[in-house]
Amino acid sequence: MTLLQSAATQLLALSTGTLLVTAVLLVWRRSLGAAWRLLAVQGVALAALVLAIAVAEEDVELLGVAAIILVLKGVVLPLVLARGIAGTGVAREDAPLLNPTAGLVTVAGLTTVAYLVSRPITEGVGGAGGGQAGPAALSVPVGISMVLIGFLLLVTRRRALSQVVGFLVLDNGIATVGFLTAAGVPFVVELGVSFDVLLIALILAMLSGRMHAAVGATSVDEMTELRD
Amino acid sequence: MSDVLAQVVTLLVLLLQVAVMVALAPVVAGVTRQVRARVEGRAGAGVLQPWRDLRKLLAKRPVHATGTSWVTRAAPLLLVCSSLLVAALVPLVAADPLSLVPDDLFVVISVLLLGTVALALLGLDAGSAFGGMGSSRHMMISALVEPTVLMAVYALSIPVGSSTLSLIVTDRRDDPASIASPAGVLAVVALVVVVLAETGRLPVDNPATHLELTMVHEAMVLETSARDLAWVELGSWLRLTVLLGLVGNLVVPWGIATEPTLASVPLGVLAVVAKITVLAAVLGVAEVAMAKLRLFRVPELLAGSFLLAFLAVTASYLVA
Amino acid sequence: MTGLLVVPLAAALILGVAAVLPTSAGVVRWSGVAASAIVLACGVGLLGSAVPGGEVPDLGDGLLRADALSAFMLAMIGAVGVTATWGGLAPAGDPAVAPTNAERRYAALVCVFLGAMSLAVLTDNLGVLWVAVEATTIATAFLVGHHGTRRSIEAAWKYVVLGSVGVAIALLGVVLLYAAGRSAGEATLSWAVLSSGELPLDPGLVRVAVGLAVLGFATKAGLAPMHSWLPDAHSQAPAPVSGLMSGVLLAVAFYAILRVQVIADVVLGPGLVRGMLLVGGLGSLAVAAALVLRQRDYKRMLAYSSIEHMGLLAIGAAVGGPVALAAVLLHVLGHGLAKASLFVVAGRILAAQGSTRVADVRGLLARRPDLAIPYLAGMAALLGFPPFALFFSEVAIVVAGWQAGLGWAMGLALGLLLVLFAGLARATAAMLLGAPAADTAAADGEPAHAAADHPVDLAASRGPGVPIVLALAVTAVAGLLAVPIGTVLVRAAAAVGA
Amino acid sequence: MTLVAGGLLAQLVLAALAVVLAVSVPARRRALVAGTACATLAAAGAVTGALALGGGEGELRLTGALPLAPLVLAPDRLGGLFLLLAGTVGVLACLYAIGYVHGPAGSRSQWAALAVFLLGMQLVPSAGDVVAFLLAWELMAAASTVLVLADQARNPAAREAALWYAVMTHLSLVAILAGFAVLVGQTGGTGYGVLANTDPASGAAGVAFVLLVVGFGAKAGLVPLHVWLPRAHPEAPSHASALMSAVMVKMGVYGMLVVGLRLLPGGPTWWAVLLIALGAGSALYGILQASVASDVKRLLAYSTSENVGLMVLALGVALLLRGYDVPGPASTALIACLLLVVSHAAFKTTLFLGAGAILHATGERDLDRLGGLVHAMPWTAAAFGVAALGAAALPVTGGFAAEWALLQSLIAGVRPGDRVVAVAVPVALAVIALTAGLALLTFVKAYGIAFLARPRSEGAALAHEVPVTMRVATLAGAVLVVAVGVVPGPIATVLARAVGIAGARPVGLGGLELGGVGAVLDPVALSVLGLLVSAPVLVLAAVLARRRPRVTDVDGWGCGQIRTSPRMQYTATSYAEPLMRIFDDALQPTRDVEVTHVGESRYMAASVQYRQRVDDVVEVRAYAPLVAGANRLADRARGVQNGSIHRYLGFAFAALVLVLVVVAL
Repeated sequence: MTLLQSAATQLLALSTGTLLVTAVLLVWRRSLGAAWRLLAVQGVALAALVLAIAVAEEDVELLGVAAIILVLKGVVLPLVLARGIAGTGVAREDAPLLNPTAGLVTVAGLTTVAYLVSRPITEGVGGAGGGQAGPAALSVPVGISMVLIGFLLLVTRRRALSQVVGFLVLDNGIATVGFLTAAGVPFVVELGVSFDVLLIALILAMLSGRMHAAVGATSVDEMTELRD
Repeated sequence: MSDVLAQVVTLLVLLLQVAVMVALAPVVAGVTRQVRARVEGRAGAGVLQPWRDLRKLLAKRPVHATGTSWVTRAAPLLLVCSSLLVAALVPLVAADPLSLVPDDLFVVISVLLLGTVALALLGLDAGSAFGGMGSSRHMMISALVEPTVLMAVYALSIPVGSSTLSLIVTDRRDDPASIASPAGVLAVVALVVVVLAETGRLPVDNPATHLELTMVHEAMVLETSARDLAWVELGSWLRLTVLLGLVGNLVVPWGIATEPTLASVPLGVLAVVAKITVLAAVLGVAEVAMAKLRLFRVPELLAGSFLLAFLAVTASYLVA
Repeated sequence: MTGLLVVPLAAALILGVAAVLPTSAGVVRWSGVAASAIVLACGVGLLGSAVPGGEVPDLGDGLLRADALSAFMLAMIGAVGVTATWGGLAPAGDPAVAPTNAERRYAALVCVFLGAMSLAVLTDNLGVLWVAVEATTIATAFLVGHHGTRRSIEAAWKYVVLGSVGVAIALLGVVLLYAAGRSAGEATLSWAVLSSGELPLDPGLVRVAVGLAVLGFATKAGLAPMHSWLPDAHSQAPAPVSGLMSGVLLAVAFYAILRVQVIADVVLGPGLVRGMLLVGGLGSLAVAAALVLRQRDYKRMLAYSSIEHMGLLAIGAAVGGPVALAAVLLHVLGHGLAKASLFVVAGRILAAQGSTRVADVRGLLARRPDLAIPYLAGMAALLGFPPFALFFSEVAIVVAGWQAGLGWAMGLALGLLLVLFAGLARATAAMLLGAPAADTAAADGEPAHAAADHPVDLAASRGPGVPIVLALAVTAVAGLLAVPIGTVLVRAAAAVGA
Repeated sequence: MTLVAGGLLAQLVLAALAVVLAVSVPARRRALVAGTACATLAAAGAVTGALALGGGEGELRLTGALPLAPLVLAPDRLGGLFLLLAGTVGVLACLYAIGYVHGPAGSRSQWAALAVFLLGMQLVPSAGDVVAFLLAWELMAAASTVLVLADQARNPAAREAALWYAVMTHLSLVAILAGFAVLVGQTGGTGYGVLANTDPASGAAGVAFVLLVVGFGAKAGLVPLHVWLPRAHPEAPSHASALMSAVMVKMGVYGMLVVGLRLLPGGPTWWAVLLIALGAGSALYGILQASVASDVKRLLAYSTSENVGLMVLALGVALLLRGYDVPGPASTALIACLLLVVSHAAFKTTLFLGAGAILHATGERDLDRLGGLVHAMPWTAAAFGVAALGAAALPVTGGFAAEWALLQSLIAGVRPGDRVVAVAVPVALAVIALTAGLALLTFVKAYGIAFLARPRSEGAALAHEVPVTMRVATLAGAVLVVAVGVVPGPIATVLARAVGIAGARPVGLGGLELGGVGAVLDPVALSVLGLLVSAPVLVLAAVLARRRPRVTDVDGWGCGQIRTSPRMQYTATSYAEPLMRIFDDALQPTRDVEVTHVGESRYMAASVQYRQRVDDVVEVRAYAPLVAGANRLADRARGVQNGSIHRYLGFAFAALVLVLVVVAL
């Protein structure tokens, strides 16, 4: 086990930790300003994770992926979000359906669920010649819990943009799982996925802008005209 | 060849039977009235009065209300014809039916109903209020009578396993126990009730009433006159006579001729005439003792008789 | 033959680009129709080539691959596309006037949509399939929000959030499948390889992956409980888009489920997916039944009927086996065509009435037979009256279900179908029947306000009738044709292991 | 290609032709052209049916798009019988329609629907497998719904009726489909031949039987599934009502016959008991409602419910007695069932066509506003009268022969000692008896009030005899009614062969001898005897008629007062009043009396208004709550889709967590 390898393992642990922490913080913090910064941090951490795996796997293609991720999730998406926030001028997520305390407790619950349900995944990956998926596979629960936490944000936040945040966290979670289990999907697919995510984020930001401009609605609760 | 001959003889006996019944029918009406009169302390018009009435009616010119149709002309004839056919179908003188026209009780009943329907339509045709009233009541009663009749028939035919009257009668004659058996008794009682209802006697209908609102049979024939009325009356009397004869033969099945011989047929005639006359007298006496039921109490009476018939059926299941 | 794999994508792309470039009004108007027609042609061509045992056209080792099922779906996309786009043509404006940007964007997005759908059915790579399905979310998001009214924005928001989240779950599933393949020794997303049964895939992992993938694609397929976006999106989108979404998008998402199901059947056996599909299918039927019974809005009613039919498809897929799967595919075709025509007609009714409320539409049969009769025919098709194809497919699914020992589910489904029938019949009768006289205001309690955001536009209420007639005619005869439909169905069903 | 196969093919072609003509021919000639085309289609059906009934073989196969067994059209003898019925009634109805249709009933869609309807009804008994059967069944249902809607634009009742009908008929389809599916699941085939391999004793067979009985019962109008019948029959154009009531409803009976005799023979006793109970219930309830109905077509509809009840009851008795192997009475009951089918087809057709003629001539359907039509429309009066006799089961009509056979089977079907029979048979007999009595009253009322006495409304007073095609069709129907009654022997023999049993043979001049129970009915001989004994009376009457002509045109007896107005006559409502009182609890009429007094006086009434309405108790008590409950549930369910994206996301989230837990643990 070379030095580089062990460093990679360290980095992997560090980045996964950061990912989870940022996700939790996102549930805790209400300020949208904080939200996009945390999202940026999460993006960087994800990039770091990819880097670590790239090193561990000695996979050059992954380095490119890492770069893309750094740019996309670490910079572009947070900026899109920031612009959206500036556009609507709404700085705070006030009165989410779940207050932070309850939210954090729920997160704890979700994380345990994540750990429970990831067993087959870790076993499945670690089992048959998954190579040094060992440490990576073991941290799969982080990805799963990010997915769940992202979903939680989507369900509980009233502001249009905080729902976007939730969606991005969820997506980061999926990416995390992807890299931890399989060192990412094939490059072409990765490109497509990233492109789609970018577009979705843009559309959501644009729609929330329109929502604000045309309807004057900043909270999705005001959008209940379509009903039975 | 010989059985064709037998059929012809049977036919002749049947025609004789019909003739006897026609001759007897007005007398039966007369007997009941006379007995009533006597019991009530009146002199009475004599048993032949109905015959005189018929002759008088036949001599008159019929009068019809405006807007009446062919029904008014045809119905009386249809009624009397149906009664005649019934008189031919029921085993009264001889229990020896034609092979093609067995004296099937269902057929008998349906022919009777044909007459009933004719009468009901006759009541409606003139378009007067009373005719409709009588017709409606009449149909209501026969609608409720029918189940009882069929039930009674059913009870009577279970021992024989057939609805052929002559078989039933002979069977009862050959084994008198069945007459006294609970099933037999119940069935006959039920049958008597429906005979009274069907022929419009007390306590269901009062043939002697002159108050329109209490009428059933009379109300239907209010618009009928002259020979039409004669046919109607004859027809109704004929029904009464025949049904009384049937009851007589069911209760006292002796004397009826089983094969058409010169010895048995006259005996059969005498027997049935005797039975009918006795029953007519009994009926007369009974009617003095009874009062007419309110129209809407009639269903209760019929329901009662239906119950009897039903019990008869179940009883016959138990004994069989 | 492999050329046919590229043509639809290229055509859609070119036409889409052409629409946004400053081209003539004609190009903009007809681009969608042309794209669908090309897709249809390619689909038919591929079907012709898809002989049993013959080699499957393949390009870029599995990037593009068309077995009989793909070909069938491609043809279906084309047919429904033609119906929706052609039938939905706006009344021809003055060719001199250059089309507005909105019109150009609309045309381009329709082409993109068709291209993405074609890609989804033509690729063998589950990742690409996912990307294509997600791409349709993007395209349709703009189309749903096309009107730019408050309602359409709301619908678009719900659609994008719910849709993309759901599909994201599917991505997780796909990723895990990839992981399974990788740890089994071959890092691939090729459906052909994964479903071949040659890889020693880890059952536990595949179980999780399949569960998530089915759940995710079920969102796009509009199966309960992930269906919530559907009524809003369908009722707010322009009529042709509603038709495309209901007839094509749902079907393609369902196609994805079918593909995943095969992998699951190979690795795990039918249990898991069958259970999920049964729950989803019966749930969809229940939701549709409950909400159709008292539905006041006919576009939403059609949307719920789509949920109903997707539920039926799910049940059919759960039953499995050659009969049920062939029936499912026939149902996909019949439902797509009928529903597309109905949405187009509904769009015209909306243009004529200025309201989507059932109560505002009265005596249509007497006033506008040109709208009422196709609507009635389409409804008859959806309600499963013979000779329409849906009659045969429903009968076959139920019968096959009982043979597969799922009698309880079939009984339940039939009961719900009866309720749905009552609801749909009641609403349809209320719309079509009655006196031509304007007794509407008197007839219904609420004042018949023509909803403000729907201007009455009689010109737009008269559109081409040919596509509708064609679509319904095909639906009517499809169930009776052993050749070619029957053979095609059997081959396509065989492609997914039946 | 055998004759039968050719006939089947011909029907398909002719149906297509008829539809094309109906759509293409201009309104002026449409009735004649389309009507003729439809009549030809029906005639082809009748011929094919006769061939199949005579034992002709032949089948058409069609392979559909789905990998199921091919659709088979191959009528057996029983199917041939019903095909013959459908065709014959169809010819009469089409002939009638040529003169009858006017206004919306003569539109393109109506004629096209009539053609499809005929085809559907003729294919149902021809079908040889499940899918073909269901296909024809649905064609029949869809087309008949269109026919019910003929007058929808002007008449809200027609819309409501059509909706009820559509839903109930779909219920029937769903139940039948489920029932067949169970059998297919058992045997693995869709052909009747294969389905017959089911073991009747198995539980699945029981489920299938119940489902099928429900499905066919809903179509046959068995209580409590009859609610569509009294709504749809009055609203449809009369030729359509005739077809629906005389043929379409019978297809339900046909289905039960197929199930009971061909697919699941020898089922357990409770099947028979179920049929008997259903039949008895329908017969009683139907005739009760009919006896108090005053809308003539509603009356006829309920009477249909009654007659179908009797048929099902007869079938039940047959199955029951088979179970106790008393072959004679069992086969007699079966023959009675088929005789009922045939005779009912004849007289109900005539009655509905007659009712249509009344409607055509007077614009009235309400008996309370009719009267005196016998003068204006003697032909219709005669035909209606004969058919009414048939409906009242009086000699010498088919109705009588059928009921007589049924009673004979019950009389002979006595099995002392067996409890089921000991209860079922007497009860069945009692029901039949009461039904017969009420039917008598009902049809005396219908005929007497409509045709006799004096007109009760303007329309009735201005009535006129109807066009010749209508008259011909109606009279032809009446002739059939009598024919079945006069020569029951040969007919019953053919019917018995149609279900492959012995037990009936002709005797004398068209008489019927039921070998199984040793009973003879020879209507011809009966009539001859009747004429013979009544000859003197008739002669005397004739003589007197010449000697003493009648005096007419005097006022009727008005209780002493001279002027009597038609309004003083009994109406249908008052005619049934005594019955209404007796069966008050069963019918539960809603009455309300409004008395307006003179000034302050509490004793002097200026006017008294009395209203009485009889609703269908079953509908009010069973269906109304059901519908209300469903609507309430649906309204509550709207909350699921309340527009809040949080709730929607919540559903998705819950689903995700659930799936994760399920797949991972």
